[in-house]
Amino acid sequence: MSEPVARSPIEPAPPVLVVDGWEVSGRRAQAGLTLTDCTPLAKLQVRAPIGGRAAAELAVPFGRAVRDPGGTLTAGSGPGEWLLLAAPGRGPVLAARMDDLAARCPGELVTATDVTHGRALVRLTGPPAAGVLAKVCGIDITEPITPDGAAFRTAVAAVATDVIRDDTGGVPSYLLHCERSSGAYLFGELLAAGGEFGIEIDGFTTEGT
Amino acid sequence: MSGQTSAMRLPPQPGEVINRGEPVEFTWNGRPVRGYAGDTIVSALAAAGERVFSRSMKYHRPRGLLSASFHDPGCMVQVGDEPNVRGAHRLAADGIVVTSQNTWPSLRLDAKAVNGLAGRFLTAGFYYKTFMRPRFAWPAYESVLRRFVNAGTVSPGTAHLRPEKRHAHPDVLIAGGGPAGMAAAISAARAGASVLLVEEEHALGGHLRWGSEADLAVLAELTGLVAAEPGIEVLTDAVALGRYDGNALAILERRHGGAETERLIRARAKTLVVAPGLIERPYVFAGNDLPGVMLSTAVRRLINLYAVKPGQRAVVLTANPDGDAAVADLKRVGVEVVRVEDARLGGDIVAATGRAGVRAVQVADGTSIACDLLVTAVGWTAPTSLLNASGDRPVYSPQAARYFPDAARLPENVLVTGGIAGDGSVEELTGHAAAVGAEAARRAARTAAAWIAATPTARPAAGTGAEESVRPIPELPVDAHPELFAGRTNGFVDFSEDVSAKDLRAAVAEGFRGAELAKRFTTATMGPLQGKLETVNTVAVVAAATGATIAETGTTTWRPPYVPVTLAALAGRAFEPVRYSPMQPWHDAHGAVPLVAGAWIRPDRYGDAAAEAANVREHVGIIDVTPIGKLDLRGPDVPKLLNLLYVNKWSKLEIGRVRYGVMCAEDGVVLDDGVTGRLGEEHYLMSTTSSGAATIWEWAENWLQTEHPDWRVHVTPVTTAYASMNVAGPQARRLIERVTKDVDLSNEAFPYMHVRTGQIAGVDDCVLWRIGFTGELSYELHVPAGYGLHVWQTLLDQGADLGIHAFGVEAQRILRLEKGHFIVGQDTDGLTRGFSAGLDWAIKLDKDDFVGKPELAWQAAEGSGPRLVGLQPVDPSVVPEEASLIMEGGSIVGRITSSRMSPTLHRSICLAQVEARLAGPGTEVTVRLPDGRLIAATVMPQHAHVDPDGGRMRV
Amino acid sequence: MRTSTNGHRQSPGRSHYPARYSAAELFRRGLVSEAWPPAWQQQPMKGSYDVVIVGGGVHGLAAAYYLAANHGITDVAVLDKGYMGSGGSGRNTAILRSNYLTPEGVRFYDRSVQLYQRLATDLDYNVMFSQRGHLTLAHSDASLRTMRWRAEVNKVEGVDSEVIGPAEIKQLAPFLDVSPAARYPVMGALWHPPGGIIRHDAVVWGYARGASARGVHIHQNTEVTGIDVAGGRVRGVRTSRGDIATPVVLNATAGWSTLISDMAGVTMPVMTSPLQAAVTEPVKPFLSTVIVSGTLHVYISQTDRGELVFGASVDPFTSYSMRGSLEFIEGLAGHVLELMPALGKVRLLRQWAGLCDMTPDFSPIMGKTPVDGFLVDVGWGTYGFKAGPVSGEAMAQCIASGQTPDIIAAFGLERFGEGALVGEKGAAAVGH
Amino acid sequence: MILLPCPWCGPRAATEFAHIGEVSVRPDPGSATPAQWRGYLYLRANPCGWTSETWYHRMGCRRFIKVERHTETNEVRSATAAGVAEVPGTGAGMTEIPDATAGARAGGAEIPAGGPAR
Repeated sequence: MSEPVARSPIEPAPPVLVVDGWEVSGRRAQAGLTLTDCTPLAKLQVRAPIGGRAAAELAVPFGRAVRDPGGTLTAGSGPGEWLLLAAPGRGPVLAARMDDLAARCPGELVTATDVTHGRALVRLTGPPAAGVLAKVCGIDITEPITPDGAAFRTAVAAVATDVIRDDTGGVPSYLLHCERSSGAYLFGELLAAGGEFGIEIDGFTTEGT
Repeated sequence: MSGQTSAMRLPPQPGEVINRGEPVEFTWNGRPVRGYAGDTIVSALAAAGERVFSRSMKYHRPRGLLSASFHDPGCMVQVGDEPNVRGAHRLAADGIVVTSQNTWPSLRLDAKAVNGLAGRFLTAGFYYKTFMRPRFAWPAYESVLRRFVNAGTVSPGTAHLRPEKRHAHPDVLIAGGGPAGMAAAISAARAGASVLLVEEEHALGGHLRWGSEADLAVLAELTGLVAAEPGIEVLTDAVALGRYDGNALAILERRHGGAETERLIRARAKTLVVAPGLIERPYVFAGNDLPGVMLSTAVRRLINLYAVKPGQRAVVLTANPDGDAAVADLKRVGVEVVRVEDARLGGDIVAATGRAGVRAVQVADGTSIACDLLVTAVGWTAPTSLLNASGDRPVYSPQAARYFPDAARLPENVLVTGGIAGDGSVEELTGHAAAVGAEAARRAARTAAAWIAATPTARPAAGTGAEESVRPIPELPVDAHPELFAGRTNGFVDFSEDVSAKDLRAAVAEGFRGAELAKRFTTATMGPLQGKLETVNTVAVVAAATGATIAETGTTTWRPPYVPVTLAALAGRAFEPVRYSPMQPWHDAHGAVPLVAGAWIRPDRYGDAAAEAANVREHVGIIDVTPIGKLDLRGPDVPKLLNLLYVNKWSKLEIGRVRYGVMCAEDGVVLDDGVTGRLGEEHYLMSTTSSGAATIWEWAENWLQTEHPDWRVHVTPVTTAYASMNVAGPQARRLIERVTKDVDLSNEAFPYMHVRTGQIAGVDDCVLWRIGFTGELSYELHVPAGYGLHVWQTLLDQGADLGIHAFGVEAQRILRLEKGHFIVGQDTDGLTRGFSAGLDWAIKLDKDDFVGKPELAWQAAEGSGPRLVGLQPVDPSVVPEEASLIMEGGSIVGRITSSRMSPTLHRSICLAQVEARLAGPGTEVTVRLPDGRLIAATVMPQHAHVDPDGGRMRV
Repeated sequence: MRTSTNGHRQSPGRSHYPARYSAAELFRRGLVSEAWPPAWQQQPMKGSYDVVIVGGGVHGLAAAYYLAANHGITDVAVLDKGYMGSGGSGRNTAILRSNYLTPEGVRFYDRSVQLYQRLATDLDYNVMFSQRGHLTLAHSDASLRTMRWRAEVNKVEGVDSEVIGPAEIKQLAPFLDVSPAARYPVMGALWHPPGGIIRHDAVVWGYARGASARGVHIHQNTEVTGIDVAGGRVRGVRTSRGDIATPVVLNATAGWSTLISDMAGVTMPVMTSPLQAAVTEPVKPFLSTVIVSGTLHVYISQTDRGELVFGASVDPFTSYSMRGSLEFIEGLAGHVLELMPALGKVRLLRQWAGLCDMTPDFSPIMGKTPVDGFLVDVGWGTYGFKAGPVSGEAMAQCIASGQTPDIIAAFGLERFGEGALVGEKGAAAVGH
Repeated sequence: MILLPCPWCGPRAATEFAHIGEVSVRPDPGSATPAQWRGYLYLRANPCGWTSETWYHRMGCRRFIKVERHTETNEVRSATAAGVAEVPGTGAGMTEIPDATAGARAGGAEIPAGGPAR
């Protein structure tokens, strides 16, 4: 039997590499607007009572996303719902941390579900990123409504998608997170929408995730 | 006509928009025509001396330029495969192929023009009064009528266009880029608003563009100021199609990326400013549709924008300064103005005569004057479309002879300015507009603040001070204007539909005594101009005929879209999400025939479905069942939820067990089914049907959030977190043993209807369910989705010597029918309550509560409804098609819900719904096949045709 | 005198048309320039009528016409708050068919098609019924199965319907994309030759003219503001133009039917939602059949004027708004192009909305109510226009005889209390 | 493009939501008569005016919310969270204007047993 290799729903653009047990694209884009399949990142969905103690300890309100010093991005993805994103393979560590949190909050139902394999995740980066999103999403992608650190769920190309504004070095950047089986479709729609802005696929690396 | 360009082309004009350094050439009915960049198709043709561009709908009368704008009924042409192009708006371009519409054999010699002679018989609505006898003759009449359709043609070869849309969120959206719209935009932008300024013409400026040198100077200044404001986005050749609830506006960009490709912008405006200006109204008199009869704005556009001389000898009817300006323009470019009839002084036009164009005009004093151009300037129509959609009901002013918005009815987020709001000098209009723009910005800021405060992603507004006070908006003067609608002779009210004033009066006389009824009867305003030129004249003629005032008669509603819009622009990319399983690359590579199941694309079969099914019974098969709905359930109150949603009992499900369950809706109708397994103390995994996955998730959330918010349960959809595959057949255990670690697969350790977790093919955290939809020994494997393809391939590799083959949905349907498992929505329908589906064994009426319990209790007591039964035709070779009816005499007493030829039994097998009295085992029923033959079939003791005792699943 | 199909002798409700319509008369009047007389009379409103019908659409006017023509009951007033046909009758997409799913539905709508077939001659008014055939596309095996179910029930009831395959579909409608590569591939269709389109306004006007000629009063711009009920029975109606005493009120409204029934104290299982429609600019005729796709929520026909008329399913929430929505025309256009990709350059000209009273089982509510003398002909969802003639005929018979005719027995209000819903719910989809 | 003021997410296009229907009260399934139960299943107030109804924010927060909407203008005057005492944080859209009339008539209405005679 061969070694298991994990695959994203989005077919990697050649050259194909294996990074952290995942098949990924090794392409390096030069364009000012890029789209990267970040599906290998560990993804954890956490649920806890609205306004409870666990919610207070998580310390990220619904609608905002915060990156901790360890690099884990915690997004308040819904009322009583959080999405944790971290480097590939970190899922069990995050889950253990959530188990600890649950233990500290007796009487509260705090659960964590590893959705690494259940969701697709892509990153759209570049100054025209908002212009791309405006073609596939009805939310006002302007500074006062969705500044850096905004987290919201809405329809993107008719797919329910968590959108997290996570600028990189002052350049607008958005993480888009959807249910796995629609990932290839969403990726294709973003590429199409980015066409007029010269979008290019950029391969996945573990740095800066 | 030859390819010459110059017949009517004037020397350079101060405001001309043509680029004489850039000639363009296209064909018109096969002949070459030259114009300049900036020309419209029709201005280029007019410059070349052409006057007739189409034939009218009913009488095939020659038609020429009337308004020289988008809204010109006589200038509809075919461009390539595009029908109904507005030739007086569409820019001329190199190489386009332009043809006239509705003409045969040619534009000049149109055979159907003989209809004109029959005009006295073809009165409005004549077709309602004839052709009804004999009854069977109508199709013949109809086919003749259809030949008279006045329109362009569609081509089956036109590609499927998918122009992309975009969303916009302007603070202030300004519909109309004339002087008022520009002034409003500048002022709103200076107040800090983001502005989207939308102009229908090819450039900003409105009437200033074809105005005097002074107008051009104002235009230049405003254009510069607009360009200097970074907060203003300008769209030209774009139009607000409609205003919808929530102040949402559909904006159509007609040109994009240098091409004639329409695309849509969905704009959510915090404030809408309506500044569309006014549309010049035609006058109704005999001969008013002859080529050479033009509106004053048309001649001014031709002269000043396109440097085209509209005629040689002109008569002008003027009732306003714009008519006077047209006279001045005509004189300036050397048109002989032989008569000016001033309506303010009692002047009038009685009739125009001619055949292919105006030859003479009879004026008020009875004189007949030879001319080739008749210009009318008799007043204005307010295009109130966006206001109608905002709930406004415009009010008629007899003094100004036009409609005005009813300011009291306008919602807070809609403002008006420009000609639609009043008259006045350019300074007065731009002053009004500037005040409107500032007020629009203020209201938008207030809305923005409220939205920011309500949105959790938003950055809290930085210490806004006291709210700005309301900006006063000055009143615009309203100029007196004579009421001129229909003159003393009969002429066309609706040019597109060939409806005359006489037709409208006849309609009123026949009882159609209101604008709406008369409109419907005559079809006035129903054509491609959507009433822009015709509505007010229609109302005026109906008012006169009924003896009511225009105000009493009201107006017709302007329905969106404001201008016709291509289906491609509306559709856009038409987002249609599709879903694939992780194993799709394998399916593609192995010839899977796709099955479209909602958003999912699944393998229906790879080859012969019956052989795939037989292989499962004989050896082992594997099917991709990823779309099966899967919900991860956590929390101490999960059993309460399961007991509520399912009709059967769940309190005592042990860890490691799975159980089949059925859900009904509150009306007792079967909703969904599936199995739920208990993975841990407070951890369950529920499966649903593929099509029910989203529904059941919402169903569970609905009960939890609205009825039982105190229950501690978390429901997480994990349908695609797992790649799901079912390995079924006598060799299934041998295969699974080869790839599984740490799970004892023996029948004793892991019996039927149990669940285990473990490692498969080197992949951790896999879930194994021992269940049997196919009726065979089978394991349903749920594998972390990223490894789905790996596990699938490994199973096929490791099972090669065991005879493994992949099977598709069709083989699964055969297998499950052999086993007698029903499919919700196929064997049940929208009225099938639990007991009708044969769920007597599952429904536990002794539970305190579950969804649909009362209806099921009453069904149990009454014994009502049909019953689902296993059924076998007496002749084993006949497979009655699904939906074949079961008959008793002439009455329908049931139907076949599923049927197949069983590869295992080599006979036809069915599930059927029959009336309860016929459901007893051994009952013989009569099935009516689609071809009408009647066959006998026998009701079976149970649903299962193969292995009714279930021995094969339990080995 | 002739016998109506319901077995009732036609009473002396003869017409007194001021002018018969025919080609010869059209020609004569054209020659001598003689105007046509009014198609109907404007009568003063009386203080009492034997029957008051609320709603001057095809249902109300047909009921009035058949009351007069079949039963000799002519002391009838038809009230409409707007102009005649201003509600659903003038806002539907004028598609007729009888290929329903249940035997009771098929019989009922088949009777309607029969009446429509002879309506032009019955009413002396060309309603332009064009029986060009009706295709309901199936994009999945489940919907194909439902098509076959409908076809089988239709055949048993003697209605012409059959399931056909993509090749035959392509012949009937060459612009359809029937390739397997389509996003929603066409797997087959229910072909129903008797289906077609009609001129909806003409039906309204024809009935109005026929009713008026038999003595019925039609009061437009007359809004009902209340219904007087005493001792469990109807006594009269109050209107914006005065009160009317009457023992019989028929609620034949659509959209506002719950509001009218509320006035009589009758609560109904009805939810009102807009149904939107749109029409394109004309193009030369290329489509001769009616095309319906339940999966894509769209139906398409081309009028004799060349316009494409589009409809869809009702809006996804309750509302009395008739303003129309952007997402409707966007979705509609997308779905039309999925079916006929070459129509991208055709322009949509106008959109509008009507109101539909949706019942839980996609079937109407007809007949008597717990209030004596208050009858309903409501809950017509998206299929009211198709049923105009048969509903008028049946409600007239119900009023005249005091008995519920068999043909509408399945559609009584009581079925909801009995949990005996009509089986059209069995295959609920877009129903055109 | 109606804008629904989701108490959680802020104003969003109505197309992101599923309309669940008029707020209704579920009778006690143990004691409900057929008339009561079928009234709950089928009868609706269906007012032309203000109504109280449930929407589900399918594309957003996935919460069920209670909305006061005018069925003719589609204007929304309040939207509140279902099953939660209050929305922490923004307090968005929490203004609730009680309206005793909307939805009251159908609430608990019964279908007349047997209906009229045929």
